[in-house]
Amino acid sequence: MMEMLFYLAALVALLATVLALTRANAAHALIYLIVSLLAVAVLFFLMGAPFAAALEIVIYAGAIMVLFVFVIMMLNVGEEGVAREREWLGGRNWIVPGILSALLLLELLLALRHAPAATSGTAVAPKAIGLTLFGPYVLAVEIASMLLLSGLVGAYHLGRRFIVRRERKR
Amino acid sequence: MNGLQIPMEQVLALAGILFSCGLLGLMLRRNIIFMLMSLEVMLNAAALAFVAAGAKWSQADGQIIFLLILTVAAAEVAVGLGLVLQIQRRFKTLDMDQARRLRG
Amino acid sequence: MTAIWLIPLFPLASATLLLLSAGRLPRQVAAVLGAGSVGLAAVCVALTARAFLADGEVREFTLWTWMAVGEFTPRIAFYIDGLTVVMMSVITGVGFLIHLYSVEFMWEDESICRYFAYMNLFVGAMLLLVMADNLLLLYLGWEGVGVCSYLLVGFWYRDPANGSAARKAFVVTRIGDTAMALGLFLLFTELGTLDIQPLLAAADSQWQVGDTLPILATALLLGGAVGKSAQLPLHTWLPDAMAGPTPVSALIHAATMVTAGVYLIARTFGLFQLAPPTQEAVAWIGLSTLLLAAFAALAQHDIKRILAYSTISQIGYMFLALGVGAYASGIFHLVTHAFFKALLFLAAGAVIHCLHHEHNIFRMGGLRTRLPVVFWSFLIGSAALAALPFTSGFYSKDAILLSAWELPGIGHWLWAGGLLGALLTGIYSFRLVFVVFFGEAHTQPDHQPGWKMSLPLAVLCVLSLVGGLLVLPLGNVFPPSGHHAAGHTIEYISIGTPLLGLLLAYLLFLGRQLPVDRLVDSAPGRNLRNFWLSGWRIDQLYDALWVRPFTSLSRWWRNEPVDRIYNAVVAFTQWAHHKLAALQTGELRWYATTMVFGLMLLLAIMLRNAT
Amino acid sequence: MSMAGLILLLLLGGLLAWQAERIHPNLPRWTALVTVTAALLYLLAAAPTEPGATMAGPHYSGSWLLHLKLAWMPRFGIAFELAMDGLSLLLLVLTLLLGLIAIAASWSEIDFKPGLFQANVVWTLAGVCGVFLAVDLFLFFLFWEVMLIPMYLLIAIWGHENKTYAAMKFFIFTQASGLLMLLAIVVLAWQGLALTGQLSFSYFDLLGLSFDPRLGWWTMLGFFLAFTVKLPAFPFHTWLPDAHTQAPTAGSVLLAGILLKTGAYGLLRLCIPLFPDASQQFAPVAMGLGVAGIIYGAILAFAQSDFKRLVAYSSVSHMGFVLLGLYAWNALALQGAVMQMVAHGVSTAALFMLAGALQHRLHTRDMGRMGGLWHQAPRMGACAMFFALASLGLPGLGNFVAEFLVLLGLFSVQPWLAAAASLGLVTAAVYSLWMMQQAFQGAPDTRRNMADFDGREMLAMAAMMFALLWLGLHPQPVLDLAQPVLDSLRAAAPFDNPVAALDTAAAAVPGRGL
Repeated sequence: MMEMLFYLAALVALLATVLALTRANAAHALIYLIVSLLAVAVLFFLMGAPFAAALEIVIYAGAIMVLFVFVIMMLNVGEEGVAREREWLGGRNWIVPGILSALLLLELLLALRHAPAATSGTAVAPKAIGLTLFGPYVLAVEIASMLLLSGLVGAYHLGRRFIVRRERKR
Repeated sequence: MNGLQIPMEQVLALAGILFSCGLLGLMLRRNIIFMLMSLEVMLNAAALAFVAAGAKWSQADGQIIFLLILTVAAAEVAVGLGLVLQIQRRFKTLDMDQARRLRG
Repeated sequence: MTAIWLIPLFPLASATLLLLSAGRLPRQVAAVLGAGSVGLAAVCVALTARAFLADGEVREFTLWTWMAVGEFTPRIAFYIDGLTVVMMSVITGVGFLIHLYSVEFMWEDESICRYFAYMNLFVGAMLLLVMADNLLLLYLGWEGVGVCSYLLVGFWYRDPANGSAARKAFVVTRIGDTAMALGLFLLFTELGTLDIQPLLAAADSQWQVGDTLPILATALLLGGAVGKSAQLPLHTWLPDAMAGPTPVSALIHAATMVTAGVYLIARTFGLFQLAPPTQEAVAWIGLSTLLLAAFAALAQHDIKRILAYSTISQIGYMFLALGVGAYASGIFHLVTHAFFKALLFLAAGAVIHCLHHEHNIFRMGGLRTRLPVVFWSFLIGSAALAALPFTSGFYSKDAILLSAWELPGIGHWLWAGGLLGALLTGIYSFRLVFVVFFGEAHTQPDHQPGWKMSLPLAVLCVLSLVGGLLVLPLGNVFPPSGHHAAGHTIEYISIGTPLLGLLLAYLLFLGRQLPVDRLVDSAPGRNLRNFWLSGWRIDQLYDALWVRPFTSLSRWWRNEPVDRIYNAVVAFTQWAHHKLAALQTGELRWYATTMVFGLMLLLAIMLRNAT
Repeated sequence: MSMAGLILLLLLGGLLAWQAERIHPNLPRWTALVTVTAALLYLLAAAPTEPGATMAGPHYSGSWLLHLKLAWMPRFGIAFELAMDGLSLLLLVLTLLLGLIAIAASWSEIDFKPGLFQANVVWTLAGVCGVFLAVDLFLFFLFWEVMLIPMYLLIAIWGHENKTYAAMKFFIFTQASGLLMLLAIVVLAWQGLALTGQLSFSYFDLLGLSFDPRLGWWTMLGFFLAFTVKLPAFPFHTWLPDAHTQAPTAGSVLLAGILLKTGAYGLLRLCIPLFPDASQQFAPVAMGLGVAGIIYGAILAFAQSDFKRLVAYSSVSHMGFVLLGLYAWNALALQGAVMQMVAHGVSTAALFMLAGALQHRLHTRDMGRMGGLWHQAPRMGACAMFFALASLGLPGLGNFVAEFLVLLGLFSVQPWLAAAASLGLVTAAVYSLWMMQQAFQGAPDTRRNMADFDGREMLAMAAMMFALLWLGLHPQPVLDLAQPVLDSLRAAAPFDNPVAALDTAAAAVPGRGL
């Protein structure tokens, strides 16, 4: 039963991803992407990583995707934008990316042939994660915090002028 | 609670497929927003592989890397979307085939 | 004993002074310095000669070691034997007379200072040439006189034709000089010295008669001699070199420098005796040159060019003498030739000077009464040139012809050729006399030569007449040649030939007895005349063979063909740059695609290595 | 005497000259003049002429006069190591003398940033002095670059109409070949490490290493290329005409007078002694290049209408003799090569100074627009004639001694090559006299009004004339200075014995067996 759930979630993730990336309307695509993320969260949970599953939902699907939503709303592409997207998705544009990704996938699968048999099934509790995170990985935490800070500053700097400008126009 | 015992090659194959889908999207789409979404898919696929590996060895490291990927994704999206706004302002389009200045 | 080193020092010091003055000296001072220094040198030479004649002792004098690298230790040193004394006497004696003559000839020229500087430099270099005790110092003098010749031929530099004549003179002789330099390399490499006397001794002990090496070495030396002495095939520069002032032609291109080749061969005759083929070549070169130049002289109408060709021809006699082993006769002819040819040139110069720089003999005429001094000088000079009996030229030329006759084997041929030359000499020299000094006048002289010009003419007249009685102190220098045992018939033929030439010239040019005009006006006649006028078209031949290929090659290469290689590298780099820059499209998807491609490749490599 | 002090003096003097511009625009040239004069006097006064105290290195005891070794980067075996022998001393004197000439030549020519100009001149001198003194290969490379950059600036900033192209070409040629040399130096040092177990860049340690022949060959080639580009030898010479033509007078004087000599010095000091076997194998090729350069340079010199270009090509031709002399590698030819370095330095510097003076007065280098200058400027004409004669190798002047010794030495090794090279004597006459004809003889242009040489210029010219006469008539002091060095170099890197060479020369003469 649980195995079935795994395969179902995997299928959902796959389908949702494909759909997300082939939509012409950004908002629709975003919704599919969120579905895909949620399905992956299910996979995490099933593999015994409840903490990761939770973060996937809260931060990925919750926070990051919402950023996308904001931006899509701000840009307000409209119908002609959707039509143009649809046009860009036409047949010939698929050839080279399709072949390349297919080849890469083939290579990846070949490379993964000899992967170890299966996951252990034992869950890793958040406590262990926290201990490891602030133990051996403390430097990574610091770096990540720096990264976030710089992301913050960069986003503020890049976004600010856009907003100011629009306000002045109004 | 305990998790499932899932064949690794299947999880990793899923991650690989998702990653390839992301790549496909990255190369296929001309709209910068979709390209960013594709990046998210790829990051997510990588995260899936890490988590699966962590589960295989019952170690916390996989999830920790996921956490780091998450921060990277967050920062990237923040800056990336800021850039999207700037591109829209400067080029009046989100089409990355047009938003370029190099003549080549 | 006189300080030998003073001899070249006087003219060299005077030249330096004149050059440093940069033309600011008044012309009186320049003239006194120029002529006086050569006069002083002549006095020193006379003293040295007297001392030498008194004891007959060879004198050596070392100033300093020029350079010393390993075994190569040429010195700045002088070697005075009979040959040197003879040469020095000619150079300073005739040189002084010509300098004196120049004072008047060049008085009006604004660059008289420069003129005397070059002339003195020439005398100094020529003295170094004949006094050198080693071949390297000789080479210094050799090139030095070449440069002075260049400077003096191109003395009136404003006319590009003079410049080109000067360049031709220098470059053509330089070809010979280069051969000579190679000869020096060969001699030093094989014999380990360039000092002339040890060199000759070493050659004598190391080489056998007829070895390849002496033949090669002498052939190379002969190259130098041929270039300097204007013999075939390097004679073409001398007629053009008449572009210089006439006293220059008298001094450099008649009396001294052009005979340097003769001196060189005489000086190194020991080598030539080891190389019979070269020696024979010397004779043949001399013979062919003397005939060729004599024919060319027949057709010229520029007074100086006639004399130039006659100089080439007379040096041909000297080469003939050297070739048949009559070294002393060759040097004897060198001396008498210096007298009468200098006399002829100076007289011609006087004609030119008094006729507003007229060179064409057919625009002269009838000068016998108007310029009597010049006429008598010219007559005496021509008589000596034609070797009329009892003039100086007669004695020397006769000796050469007799020596040729006595050479076994080819001797008779050489003698016959020389005789033909003598006939031609008689014709062209008296053609000159008759055309210029007889007949009706075409141009009037505006003044008479002054004493500074007349005195040298007079002295040279005397020398040309009685020079044949001189006994040169060459006995210890050259091997004694056997006494002449030729019959009287040969003597009579030798005496008669020039007279026949004189008669022919009279009939052709003065008496108008022979219908020569019609002959010349016919098509073959005219062609032949033009052929001889152009000097057997050898100039044109060399032009086509060497000059034009060189200039067109240089024009073709002018823009640096080697740079094309580097330009190709540059072009390739630029091409590659454009191609690579084209990859940087600024197109995000393109970057992504190429990254994927690269990732794919990396993975493929990884997979390949894993299996 | 302090060798480092000499270099330091020049470096500081350059700095001072640069800053002196702030006080007065004429001050830099005085500063430069005083600096170089002081350096020259110091050198002449303090340089020993007798071998100094015990010297490091087994190969060179005896001929070295001075030695200085300061630790610099001991970890990599790099030291600040200078040494001086007769050859270095000779070239140093030449360098500083020509430095004075260069400063005199540019006395009133430079209006733009005179301070920086003089500084670059003096710094170039410093770099060249360093090259002539350095015996640590890394330090050698450093000075090699130090002399390159100020020269690049001299051309690029104060050059003529096409200066950027010329400067870039100069820079790329020298730099590319210099990097090859750096590579070769590193390979050499590593090879030294492999053979002796000690990493060292010192010349004395690297000398006499026995090499794997193939590696030695390639390493030798690296050095050879660097030095022949600088020399320059055919076919690496094409930067030279452009650089010379475009450089300001002082730049041309320095370039022709001394920078080219660093190439010859490098070949003599480094390339051949470090790789005797490879060099000996390579000698025929090098000599062939020398002959090709002599003839090719002469033909192209004749083809030029630009005064400076003509002189530049004549340099190519003359430096061919140096290459020949070096690779003939016997006492005569080597002395000839050294002599040619000195004599050519003087004569070509003088010709470039003349060219610069003409350009300054006439605003053209095109000889088609000159002609008859002798009439208006007899002093210039006389100087030009003198140096043209020197350039064509008139006996009695330094160049003749050089060329004669080279050919004489070469003849015992390669008679046919000597014969081919002596063609250069004829062609040199052709182009030198053609130059005189075009520029100074012929009918003068009466509308032209130009000044003759003034006292300052005549002084410089007279000094160079005197030097050439002295070299030509009494070269012994120079020969004596170089002799012990050349002897020890030949002892360190013996080619096949010269007696055998004499025999082969004799055997190579055609028809000997007849």
